[in-house]
Parts: sequence; C-alpha cells; structure tokens
Amino acid sequence: MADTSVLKDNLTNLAAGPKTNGPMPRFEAHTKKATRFGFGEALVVLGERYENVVVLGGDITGSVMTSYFKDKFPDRFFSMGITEATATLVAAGLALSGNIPFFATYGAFASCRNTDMLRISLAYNDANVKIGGGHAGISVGEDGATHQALEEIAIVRVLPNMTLVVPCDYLETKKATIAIGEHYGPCYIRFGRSDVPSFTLEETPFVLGKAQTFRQGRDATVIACGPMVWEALVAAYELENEGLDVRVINMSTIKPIDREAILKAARETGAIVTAEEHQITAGLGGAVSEVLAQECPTPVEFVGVKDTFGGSGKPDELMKFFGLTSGDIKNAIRTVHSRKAQ
Amino acid sequence: MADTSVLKDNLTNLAAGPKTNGPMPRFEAHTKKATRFGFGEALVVLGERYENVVVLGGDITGSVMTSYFKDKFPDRFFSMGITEATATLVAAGLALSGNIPFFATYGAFASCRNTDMLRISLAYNDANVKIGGGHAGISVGEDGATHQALEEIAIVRVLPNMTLVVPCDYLETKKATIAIGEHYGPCYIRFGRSDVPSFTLEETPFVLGKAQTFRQGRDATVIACGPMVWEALVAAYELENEGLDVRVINMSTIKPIDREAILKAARETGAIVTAEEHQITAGLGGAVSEVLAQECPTPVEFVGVKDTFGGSGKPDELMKFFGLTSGDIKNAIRTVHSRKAQ
Amino acid sequence: MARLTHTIYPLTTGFHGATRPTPNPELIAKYGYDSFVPFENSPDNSDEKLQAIAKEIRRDIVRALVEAKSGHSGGPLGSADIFAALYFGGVMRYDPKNPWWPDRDRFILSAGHMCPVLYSTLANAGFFPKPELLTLRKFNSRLQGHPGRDMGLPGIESSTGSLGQGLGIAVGMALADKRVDKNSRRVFALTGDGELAEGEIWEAALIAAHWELDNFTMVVDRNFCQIDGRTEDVLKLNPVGDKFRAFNFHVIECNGNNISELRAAFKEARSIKGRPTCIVAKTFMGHGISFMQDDYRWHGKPPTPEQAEQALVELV
Amino acid sequence: MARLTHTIYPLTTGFHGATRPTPNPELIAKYGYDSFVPFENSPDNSDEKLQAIAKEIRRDIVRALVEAKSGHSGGPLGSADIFAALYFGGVMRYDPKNPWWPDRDRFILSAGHMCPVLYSTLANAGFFPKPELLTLRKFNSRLQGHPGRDMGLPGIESSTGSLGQGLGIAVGMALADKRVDKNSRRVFALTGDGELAEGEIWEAALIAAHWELDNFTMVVDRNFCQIDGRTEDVLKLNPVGDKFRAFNFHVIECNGNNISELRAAFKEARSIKGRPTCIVAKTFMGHGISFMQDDYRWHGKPPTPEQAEQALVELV
Ligand SMILES: Cc1ncc(C[n+]2csc(CCOP(=O)(O)OP(=O)(O)O)c2C)c(N)n1
Ligand SMILES: Cc1ncc(C[n+]2csc(CCOP(=O)(O)OP(=O)(O)O)c2C)c(N)n1
Ligand SMILES: [Mg+2]
Ligand SMILES: [Mg+2]
Repeated sequence: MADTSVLKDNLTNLAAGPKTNGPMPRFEAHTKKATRFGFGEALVVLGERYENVVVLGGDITGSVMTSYFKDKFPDRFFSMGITEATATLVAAGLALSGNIPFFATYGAFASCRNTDMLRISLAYNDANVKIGGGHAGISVGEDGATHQALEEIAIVRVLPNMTLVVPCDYLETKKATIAIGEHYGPCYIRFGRSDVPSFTLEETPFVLGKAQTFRQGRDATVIACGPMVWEALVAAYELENEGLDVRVINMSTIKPIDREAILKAARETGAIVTAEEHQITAGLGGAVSEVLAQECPTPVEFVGVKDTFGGSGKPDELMKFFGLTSGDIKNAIRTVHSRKAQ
Repeated sequence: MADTSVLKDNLTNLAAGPKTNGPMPRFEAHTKKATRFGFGEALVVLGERYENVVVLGGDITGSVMTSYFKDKFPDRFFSMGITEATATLVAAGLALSGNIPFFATYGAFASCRNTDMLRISLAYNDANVKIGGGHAGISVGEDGATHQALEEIAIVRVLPNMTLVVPCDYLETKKATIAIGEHYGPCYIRFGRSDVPSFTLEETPFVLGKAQTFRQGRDATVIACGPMVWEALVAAYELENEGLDVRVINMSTIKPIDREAILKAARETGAIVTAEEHQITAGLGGAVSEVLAQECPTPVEFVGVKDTFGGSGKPDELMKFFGLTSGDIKNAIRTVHSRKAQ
Repeated sequence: MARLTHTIYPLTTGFHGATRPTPNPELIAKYGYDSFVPFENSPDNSDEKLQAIAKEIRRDIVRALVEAKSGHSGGPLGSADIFAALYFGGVMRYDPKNPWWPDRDRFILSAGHMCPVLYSTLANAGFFPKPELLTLRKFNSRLQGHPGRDMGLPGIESSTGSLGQGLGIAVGMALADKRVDKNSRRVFALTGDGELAEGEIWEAALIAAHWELDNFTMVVDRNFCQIDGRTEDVLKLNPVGDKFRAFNFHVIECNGNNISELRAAFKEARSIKGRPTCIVAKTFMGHGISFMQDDYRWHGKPPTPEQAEQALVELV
Repeated sequence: MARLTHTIYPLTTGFHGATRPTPNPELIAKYGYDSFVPFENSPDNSDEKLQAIAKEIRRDIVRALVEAKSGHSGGPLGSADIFAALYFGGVMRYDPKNPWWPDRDRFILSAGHMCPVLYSTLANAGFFPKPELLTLRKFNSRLQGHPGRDMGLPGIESSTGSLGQGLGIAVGMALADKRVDKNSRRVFALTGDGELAEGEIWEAALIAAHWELDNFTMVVDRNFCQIDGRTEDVLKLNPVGDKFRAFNFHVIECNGNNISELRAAFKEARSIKGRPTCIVAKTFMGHGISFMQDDYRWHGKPPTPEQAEQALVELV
C-alpha cells in the first residue's frame, strides 16, 4: 500500500524534522507486514507465558492468525464455529472462571454481531475478555463493504469499562496484544489484513493508555491511529518542504484516551488533524473533538471515511478513492493550518 | 420526573427570555406523558393513512405501545417473539417487498442486539425500515443497567444512510414517528418509558433534519435532545435571575445533524452545552463537537451519563445521581459561560 | 508455566456510593427475618422439606416484590421448585459462608428478569441476610432489577438481563471446567421458554454439544407464557424437547413444579456422559397462587399489597 | 386506504463514480462471451440440458475467479447444480429482460460469499451481459466481492455477506407475500452449512414456521466444509435435517449435485402446505473439478491461471 520509497534514504528526517529538538524514536521502514501477524505472534508469546490464556476460533483462524496459537497450543484453542455473539459470551464465561480468553474474527462481526454481548456480558460484567477485530477498514480490499469494518471505534468506545487499542503497525500490534493480555478488563484490539509499512522498532515505546509522539512539530499535529500513523509521518515529512513543521501523535489507545497528549498538542500547535481508517463520525476524530471542546477548542480536520460504505477493489485504489492517503493528510494539514491563522 | 411547577405561572417566559426578541414557540406544561405513547399513537395514524405500513412485535408490545397498532390492525401486525436481530432482518425483507415496517423494542436491544443487521441489511441495503428504540436512558428506573439504553446515538449515527431522531416529548415523538414513516430510508427513533413533561403544541414546528430553537438567548446555547430539552428550558429560565440569557435548541434529528443550527449558535453565543440522556461519549455531545471542531471551535460542556452503567432506582433519584437534571445543566452553563470569558 | 491471576469475585464497583438502602424494620420483624436460620443443602433433605423451602422462597418473592412495587412475579413464583431442588437437594455444591469458594458449582440465571427467585433462594441458603430482600430494585441495592455483578452480591456469578446471553456464559464456564481446568465443577443455567427464541441459545447449544460438556445442565422453565401471551401464540416453540435432541443434548422432560421429578431429572443429568443435558421443566407461571397461576399477565408486575396478603395466605 | 410507494429497485447509489471497470476484450473473445445467447428457464428443459447449463455456470465461475485473483471457488462450484435447477428448470419465475418485474419470485443468497455462482447464473439467464463477469471484485464493479444492492445489478435483491442475515430477509419477503400482499410469489434462499451456526438462522426458522410460510423454500448447501475445516470438526451440525424438522420445517434431504433429485425436491417443496421447506442438499465443495472436490481449503481462494486452465478442461 503506502509508498515507503520516500523514506529509504532519510530515515532520520522521518522521526525528527530539522526544526524540532529533543530525541525522537528512530524508525526503519524496510518492510511491509499486516498488523494481524503481530496479533497472531503475540498470542503465542502470551500462551507461552501464561497457562490460562486460551483462544476461541470463529472459523477464520487463518485470516486473523489465531492459527499460530491453535497450532502451538491445540489444547487451549476452542473452535466456536460461526457464532460471533455466543463466542463472545463463552469467552465471558471462560474469563469469569479465571482464564484470559481471546476471541478474534473480522472487526465487522467482532464489534457489530455481538454488540449487546460486549455491552452486558463483557463491559457491564467487567469480564477479562480480549476481542480481536481483524480486517479493519477499507484496506481489506476485494471482499467489499460487508467485510470492511469502519465502526468499531464508535461502538467500542461508547461502552463503559472497555479498553480499545488500534496499533499502528505489525510490531506495535504485537506489543499491544501482549499488553492487553496482561491488563485486567475487557479489551478490544483492532488490526488489519493487508500489508502496511512496518516501521516501529523494539525500542519504540508502547504504553497502554498513553499516546506516543512520533514526530515533533510546532505548526500543527496529526493525531492518528492504525496504519494512518505511517501516512501521517509521510505527510509531515513531505510538508517540511512547504515550511510546515508537523507533529505526529500515535494514538494507539483510543479508550481510555490520553487527554493530556491531545491538550498539549492543541496548546502547542493550535491545529489538529485526525486520521483514521474508520468513519469520521464518532471515531478517533470524535474522541479528540470531545476532549478539545471540553478543554481547549481548536480547529480540527478529519481524515477518514466520509459516512459511506466501502466497496471492492485493490487496497491502494480504495485508500485513494476514500481519501485515506498521506496526500489527503497533507491537504488536511494545509487546511487546518490556514484555519488556525484566521 | 422533572419538576414542572416552576413554569406553571409563567409559561411565556419559558419560551422567550425578556432580553431576546423575535417570536418563539409557545409551550404549555400542564401534563406529563411518556414519549412512547406518541410513538404508539403515530403508528395508528400511519396505519390509517397507508395500507403498507406494518408492525413487528418483539414480545414487549405493551411496553413500546405497538399494542395500539396491533389492536387496530391485527392483520398487519406480526409477532416475532424475542428475536431482535432477526426481526430487524424480517423488517428489511418486508421493506424490500414494498412495505413500511416498524419494529420496536427496548433501545438497548433495538440497537445492540442487531447492530450488524442495522449495518448490512438496513443501512447498506438502504431498506425502508423504521426501528423504534424504547426505554431510552436512565429514566427507565427500577429495571436497572441492562435495560437502560445509553448507547444508541453512537451506534446509529456511525452507520451511513441512517436517520436518527430523538424527540423531546410525547407530541414531538408522535410527529417524528409520522415523519420517519413518510420518509424513505432506514430510520431509528428513540423514546422513553417514564412520564416526562409534555410541553410542545400542535403548532410547534417539527421538520426532520432541522433543529428547532425553542428559546432565544445570547450568552450560551444548550443543544439538547429527548427529555433533556425540557430540563434545558427550565435551566435557561432559571438562569435569567443570574443575568444569563440562554438559548435552547431542540436537536431532535441527530443524523443527519443540522450543522447550520449548531454553527449559528456557536457564532452567536460562543458557548455550548449539550444535554442528552445518553453516554457523553460519542453521542449528541460528540456529534456537536465534531461539527464545531471542523468549522467553529467553541467551548462545550457535556451533560450526560459519564461513561458508567446505570442502575436500579426511581427515575428521579437516578436522574439526579447521574447528573441529568436542570440543575446539572445550569452548572454546565455557568461553567461554559465562564470558559468563554477566558 | 505461570498463571496470570486476577481477583474476579466479588466485583464491588457498584457505583451508587457506599450507602445501601435500609430495609423496612417493621417488615423485618413481621416476617421474622431477624431470627431466620438458613436452610441446609443436602441430598438427604426429604421432598417434603424441599417443598416447604420452595414455599418459603415463594413467600419471600411475594414480600420482596410488594415492597419493590415493580418487578417480575410470574416466572420466579413458577420456578421456585426448580431452585429448591437445585440449591437444597444436594444438586449444587456451594458454601454460603464462603460464597466465592473456587470449587463451587456455578449457576447462571440466563432469564435475568427472574432474579427475585434467585435472590430469595440465595437468602434462604444463607448467602446474605434475608432483610436485604426488602431492598429489591431500590437505589443502590445489591439486589438490582436484573442481576448486576458489579454489586458483588454473594451468589451472583454474572450480570444478566439481556435474554439469551446467560446460557453462552454458562457454556463458557463449563468449557473452562471440563476442557481447560479439567476439574469436577458442574455448571447449571436456567432459561425462560420465551427466551429460547433468541438465536444465541441455539449457538450456545451447538457449542455445548460440540465440546461434549456433560458437566453442563440447563433447565428450561417451560411455562408456556411470555410477556405478550402464550408462547405458542407469540412464537411457536414446540416441540422444545425435539429441538434440543436435534442439537445433541440429552433431554429430560419433567414436571417442574414437582420436587421429586426435578430431583430425579438432576440425578439423571449427572449420570449422562459425553453430552450436555437439557431439562425441560413444565411449570405454571405464578404457581401456587390461585389468581396468578398460568396467567401470562403476571409476567412482569408485582402484587398489590392486598394481593400480596392473599398470596401469603395461600402460601402457608 | 393508500399505499405509500417508493422506488426500491434498482438502487443505484453505487458510490464509486460512473465508470465501471472494463472487461478484458481478449478474454471476451476467447470465451465467446460476445456471441453468447442466454439460456431459457423452463420446466421442459431436460435434466441433461440443466447439467450442461450447470457446467457452463461452473466454467464462468472459474473464468471470473481467475481474472479476479481473489474470491471463493469451493462453495460456488459445488452449488452450481442447485442454481441450474432453480433458475433454468422452471422452479423460479423471473424475466431477465424485466429484472425488477414486481411479480418475480425472489432469491436471496444468504451465504453472500458464494456470489460467483449467483453472478454466473444471472449472466447465463440474461440478466446482464456475460463480459461483466470478468469485472468481478474490481474497483467499482457491479459484481462486488459480496453482493451489494447499491450497485443495482439486475437479479441482486439484497446485499448479503454477513452470514446468517440473508435468511431472515428472505423470511421477511415471504411474510410480505403470504401475509401482507397475499400474492403467489415464492421466495427462495440459499445458506451454507457452516453458516447454520449463526443463531439468526434459527430465529428465522422459528419465524418462518410460526407464520406457516409455505411459500418459502430454503436450501442448505450441505458440503460439510467451511473455512477452518470439515463442519463436524469446526462445530458439529449433524443431524441437520432433524434440526429443521424440530423447527417445524418440511425437510427434504437430497443429492445437491444431482439435477433430477434437486428438481424433485423443489417440486415437492411447492406442494407442501402450512409449513416452510428446507432442502438439505448434500454437495461436494468444488464439485466437478478433481483437485478441488471436497477440499475445504478451496473455500476462499481462486484458481491460479494454470489451475483454471486445468479446471476448464475438466469442465468440457
Ligand atoms: C434481549 C432481550 N429482549 C427483550 C427483553 C424483555 N423481556 C424480558 S422478559 C421477556 C419475556 C421472557 O419470556 P420467558 O423467557 O418465557 O420468561 P417468563 O415470561 O416465563 O418469565 C422479555 C421479552 C429482554 N430482557 N432481553
Ligand atoms: C457473520 C460472518 N462471520 C464470518 C464470516 C466469514 N466467513 C465467510 S464464509 C465463512 C464460512 C462459511 O461456511 P459455509 O457456510 O459452509 O460456506 P462454504 O465454506 O461451504 O462456502 C466464513 C466464516 C462472514 N462472512 N460473516
Ligand atoms: Mg415463559
Ligand atoms: Mg459449507
């Protein structure tokens, strides 16, 4: 998908624009890898660490990479067939009996087919269940609208007690999966099907509930999640030529949201762009807007799917059509920067 | 629930504070009536008008007042048992065959038990189905958390193609139900179980998709929906004594939202309070914040349930405990007004 | 390999502050709740003893409901015999003094609205003091209108109230016991019959049978009533037994208002290997109270004070 | 009393702009798609004729999938005989030249992922030009990866793809026909077998039986395969027939790869009064192609060009 060539010869600039100071994470962008692999690998790590981690299959174990765990720990893997709602309930029962169950399926069904179960049996019950929602967003590609999950952020974040994580790349997905596995409470993690740039390193910090500044900047801030973080970094890097010094925040935990990071960015840069592979309604953009409206009203531009359904096509084609590229983020930054001036 | 005595002797002041000008709707507040009765009566009106209006029952016809239609038009009423998800699908099938089906049950199950059905078979299908979500909010009372729907606004508004209405009282619910019945497309209407002040009149305007200014004011605006509109009117009226001139907007259609009304209020009053019997996450407050962030950053205070589950108790007790009274709105207005000054 | 353990029970995030509602002291005295001694759970209890306990459970349901002024009468009264057999006939293993004893058997009330019977049963077993029954449905009571795990009431394993969900949770617990921990705990669940319309019931049934959860016993309160009318008018459910048989359950059909049939059914369920059991317990809604018996209009309302008095007379 | 009518079909909000993808002209020529004459739908068609049509449907599935480079092979190929019988044996009433003819019978593909077989069937019946099959799954194609009603493709009555939803929609249509409009339309639906795990299937079954929808016929593509393996390993479904019988369906079990058995089944279904029919059609996934036959790994992938060539040789 996203073009990585722009960064091949200047990885340092990606992390810290020349106009900013302070140490920033180092990134490397040589490979592309779907975030779902991070999820699958982390389950094996957790399975090795804790005997009470169990995994439920929803008849797409090979798609959401629960197959790794299944192969390694067949005794702790339980096939549920195509029963997303009840698999969620069974997970709740397993959790109430002291296990740490993961149930993963396509995000559309992991959040919509079982919403009442998330609400009552997970959230209200405070059950220690981890839901993995794969095939996030438009980049799913050819399968089309029914399989392109674009609503999870809204649906999960309206539920009390839930933790919601949308990691930015393969390695962060792995770290985030391990983190939610070790954290008590109902959690939802969102990850994708298609290859996206893999750029964070082992040393890149990940803390559940904390946003990470991936690039300093003073003129505007992009707050992004999922693969849009990479697009934001590319956009920020490229806008240097236009004299714009753009901060990039990786908002990998969306609930509870890191209010401090949002407010700091708003106060220091005065202009925000949110970028998410999700409906612009009620998603990350909404969460950020709510914080700002309550504490520091600031111009925001929203990059995301504009209240329409997805469709079939190649991931690249679709990301372009739906306005989910670094170019779209650049336009949004320019717009919000000019609004700030007003 | 809400105290109506304050207005008994001064109905005019409710509508238009002394410091504002221009004609405003007249209100009367002699009765209390649950909004669900407006829904039930409207179905009968629609049934009389159109032979292809049909109603599906979810085993609580007496609670959501579909019983009126059932008694009047038994041949066009179809019991579905307790199958919220499939009742939604059956409604879609009826709609695709040219009927105008209404399916109503408790809002918790009308929006959460069938979310994937709303997403694919209603919204993506653009099926002309009307979903009625009763028992909205905390005012449900003794039944407790599982039955207190607090998520519908977030869940329904994230779905493309949906229309979402949250009328403010009995009569507006009746008008709104008729309006969505005559409007093509998937619609969701939210209404309540407990008696709330009935104050709009036949002449009070209701237009699908349009907010109505129920009280003029220059110092701040409360944008409210459902029974919180009444609480907002009371708050505004009472704050006159403190020299605050508060506008009240009835945002009865939440999707599509009336951006113009929000922006006008923000530009003219510079401070906004949102009030909803819903989670403050991703609901009306979120919708308003999104519009403001994109076009006119403005301080907002949120009145609603603060990311917790409900509980058993008398409606009054609960509304007070959860911070959903005119007093809470007054505090929010004072706060936002002082923030505006900064 | 390590276990990552967390405190799961009791959850005490019940959010309405520390002050619980105070039960009416006059009623406590009137009902003798202050001097109440809990009943023992034993396979040696006679049928007559269990019948008497069932009657006491019914009385407590009536007392709690009339004081609450809202709530569900019909299902709870109709199913009291099932609870008497389960909790006092030695069917379930539990320790009311140590309610979260890890080795306890689990009971999940999938039909959450029927909680008055569960609360009354638990109080009669000594899980919590009887006077608390008089706080049913009141602000900040541990006895929520539908079971809320956040209130930490001993004996409440899971929040329920959204129909069709509890069964899947119970299946998850049975899966944990039989396939993960490989312990000897048994898991029980009760559903309504109207509730069987929910698709999650059949998903849970498929899963329980697939994993051969013979440690799992579900009871259907087959009272032929639900809110809008008789079940067969609202949505035809018969033949219920055939349905569960086709879903690979061992099915036992019995009179759910007959203690000895119920005890035999639970005994049979325990002996079955390789498949879960479904006991279709034919009951009467509002059983034991003449003016409620078999009348679906009693699904969701409490008795008036006069009706309660009359009911308590009939329940002597 | 008035009707409030709206234009329902075709929906043409397909959002990717006006330019549809262009099918490869070389392939059109190679496959003779430019000179193709649609097949007639008639009860007088011989079994042999329908077998030939099924083969053509299969060839078109292979051609579309290899060009799409993604998509589902196994289910569509296995169920082609069902579609041949339905659309060309005079079972369904439709008019490809007037695809939205109000009196048409309705078909809903509940197993939305199996759309290649539906698209191929519709093209062979003349609902749209065959070359369009070569645009399957491409950007802005009317042939979406899962059926999208927003694209307005003739013959696509509803969007599907989220398993378990189509059946309820079909039941709603049958309810409309039998109980509201009281017309003589019939409604057909096809589900996968793995799909039967979804609880909405059983909810829909209860509703169809309750309302005695004898104008409704569902077909289960019983291929014993789903994504993760054999159905009985993933989640035991047997005995499928007993399940539907216990849900008050008339059940017909037949060989779903045998045209004459399928025709007999549809005929029998039409004669049943007072209850809906479920045809459990035993098929082989990937039927007709040696290296795919009965292998669940072919659920969701397209053939490579070489495999496609081989498949087309076998399908002559
Ligand atoms: C998902 C869901 N839908 C609807 C309801 C509302 N409701 C509560 S009890 C009930 C009827 C249940 O019937 P049954 O299971 O037979 O219980 P009974 O009336 O016999 O007590 C309904 C519809 C609910 N609690 N949950
Ligand atoms: C609600 C939902 N869950 C999961 C999926 C993903 N999925 C698509 S097809 C399929 C397997 C279906 O099995 P079956 O019905 O037997 O079809 P077959 O493999 O035989 O074609 C799954 C799990 C889906 N499309 N919808
Ligand atoms: Mg019942
Ligand atoms: Mg199959």
